[in-house]
Amino acid sequence: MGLDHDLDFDEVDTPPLEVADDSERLTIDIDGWEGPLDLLLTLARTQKVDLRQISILQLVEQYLSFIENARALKLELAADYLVMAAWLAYLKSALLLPKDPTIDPSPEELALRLQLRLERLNAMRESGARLMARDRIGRDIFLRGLPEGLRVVRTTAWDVNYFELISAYGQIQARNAPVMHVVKRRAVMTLEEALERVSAMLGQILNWTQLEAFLPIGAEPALRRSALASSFLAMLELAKQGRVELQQETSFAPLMVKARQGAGA
Amino acid sequence: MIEHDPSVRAVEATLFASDSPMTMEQIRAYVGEDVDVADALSKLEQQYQGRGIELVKRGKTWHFQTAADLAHLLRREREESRKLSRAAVETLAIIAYHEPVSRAEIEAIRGVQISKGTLDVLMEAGWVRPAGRREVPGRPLVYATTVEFLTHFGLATRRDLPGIADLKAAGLLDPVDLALEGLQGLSAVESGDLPEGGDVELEIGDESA
Amino acid sequence: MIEHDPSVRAVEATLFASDSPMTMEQIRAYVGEDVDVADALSKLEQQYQGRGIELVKRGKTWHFQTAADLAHLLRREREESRKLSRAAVETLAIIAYHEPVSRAEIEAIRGVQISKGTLDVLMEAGWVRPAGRREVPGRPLVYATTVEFLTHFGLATRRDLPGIADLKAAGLLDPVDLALEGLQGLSAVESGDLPEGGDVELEIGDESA
Repeated sequence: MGLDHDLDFDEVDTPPLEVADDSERLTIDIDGWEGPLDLLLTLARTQKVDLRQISILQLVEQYLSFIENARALKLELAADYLVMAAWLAYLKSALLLPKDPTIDPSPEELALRLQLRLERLNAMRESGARLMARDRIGRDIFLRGLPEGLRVVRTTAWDVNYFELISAYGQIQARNAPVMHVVKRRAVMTLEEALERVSAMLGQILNWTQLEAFLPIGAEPALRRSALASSFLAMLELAKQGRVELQQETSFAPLMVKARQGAGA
Repeated sequence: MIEHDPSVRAVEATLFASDSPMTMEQIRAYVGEDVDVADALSKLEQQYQGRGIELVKRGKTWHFQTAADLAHLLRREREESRKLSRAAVETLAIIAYHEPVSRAEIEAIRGVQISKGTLDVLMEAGWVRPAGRREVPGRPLVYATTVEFLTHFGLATRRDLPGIADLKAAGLLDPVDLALEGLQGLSAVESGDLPEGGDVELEIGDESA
Repeated sequence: MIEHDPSVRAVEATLFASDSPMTMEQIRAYVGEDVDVADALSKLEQQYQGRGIELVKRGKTWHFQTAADLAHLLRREREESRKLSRAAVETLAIIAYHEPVSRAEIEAIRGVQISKGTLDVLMEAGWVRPAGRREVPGRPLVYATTVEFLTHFGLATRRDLPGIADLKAAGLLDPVDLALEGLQGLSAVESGDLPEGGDVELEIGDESA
């Protein structure tokens, strides 16, 4: 981490410090830096080319002395610079004091973190500069200014086969053919049919029998519904004629039918 | 690698990058006073002779352009297959069976109006052509099929088109919904129940008058 | 006058006429199947070596451009005056080298808030675009670079970013926490009691985002 404490400060030639040392000036421009990290990086770069070798302690002292100078000259120094200064002052004292294993995180780790951040910011700053220094299209390098352009002319191949052609004609003909409407017979059982059917069946039925037993077996639902209604009416008619007896225990209970003794036979 | 004349290179790059033809003065403003622009241009002109691009002088301005004999490369044709619309297929079929036939007649047979685009598509495809006018009031244009039409559908003559009786036998006179079912289930022919009356003749009136 | 190879001429004309870089397949679609495009391109590359214009391959696409050493002649003064601010350059670099990256992550690296204008300038230039959201609490928007960015800086892919491989190898593209863990993992055996999971962050500036 390069926390060597005895590097000679005076060897370090820093433009920012020159500004700071220039007591003739009434203001120190901290707007030249984009925040405390930027200032720290500038200070760090004056130490060594390789940020991995910088002395954090030395860096901290440079920052604090810079801020101290700047504060004396410019009272409204931005708050984040002062926050950083306070934090670095703490870091400095922690680094100088005998090691206390109970302090978590250790000052060494804090220092390492600061160093890592500076390395990362520096890497991006250098990458940005390298990016900008590239030969850029539209600035250094030019594409053809007046390209004729390439064109794709689309032609359509219509897709239709012989079968589609003649079947289309067939369908026109079919459309134009006169249409005969046939109304389909609905499956119904008329009252007359029901009367006939029920009368015929009554002879074989001696006990009370449910009305549904008189319906045709295996009929379609539509026919069955019609037969039920017709057969019911037929039963009522037969009851009126005195040929059958009807019985129902409650509403909607099965309707029971029985031939009247000696009536129809 | 050949060592190229710096003046020629400078003029070459300047003309290449410019978005409009340039006069010698305009070129000079870029390449500097100590370049002999006229000399560089004449060298360039020579160097590009016979290449895919050429240096061209028009009036007082210079520019690069694609060699004239390669212009055809810059226009690429791409054929796209597209399904002919139902209206177009029906219209084509009617023209084929009834030609020469007027637009009004086509509409009378189809039972619906046809849009202008439908006939245009068929003519663009090269299958249909205008075939004179009918000498009735209004002198409507009549349409007929072309040789390309016959070629496309593999027909020797229009007489090869199946007659109404053939269509009926093939189940092609089924009403549309049945025919569609038939295409799906291939059962239209067996299903029997075809409506009678396939022998109804088309009444084509002249409705254009 | 030299007789030029028709294949070379055709490829040359096509690339000159195109208003964007082309792949070999795209070129082939114009010049036809019977042209050996690869061979023509390598001949062209040779023929243009040292000229004011050069044939350049970037990734899979080819295009002509002015020679880099002529930049001083052609540089557009007006473009230069709209120089990017340092904040914008750094932000662009961070997005390019770390993408996709959120605003908070950019700010963590730079140690300051980025003003709204900075990202706007980069997006307006067409170099940066929003690239979805990160699925973490707050779902922050993340940013990435565009194809125009690569083109403008003459890069075929992001792998061509200057020094990106070295930065990656040195761990300089990893977040501080990750790098710290790595360093501690190496040295923990000797020093014994380094705290794990260093969640203490430097409070620098206002990282409210």
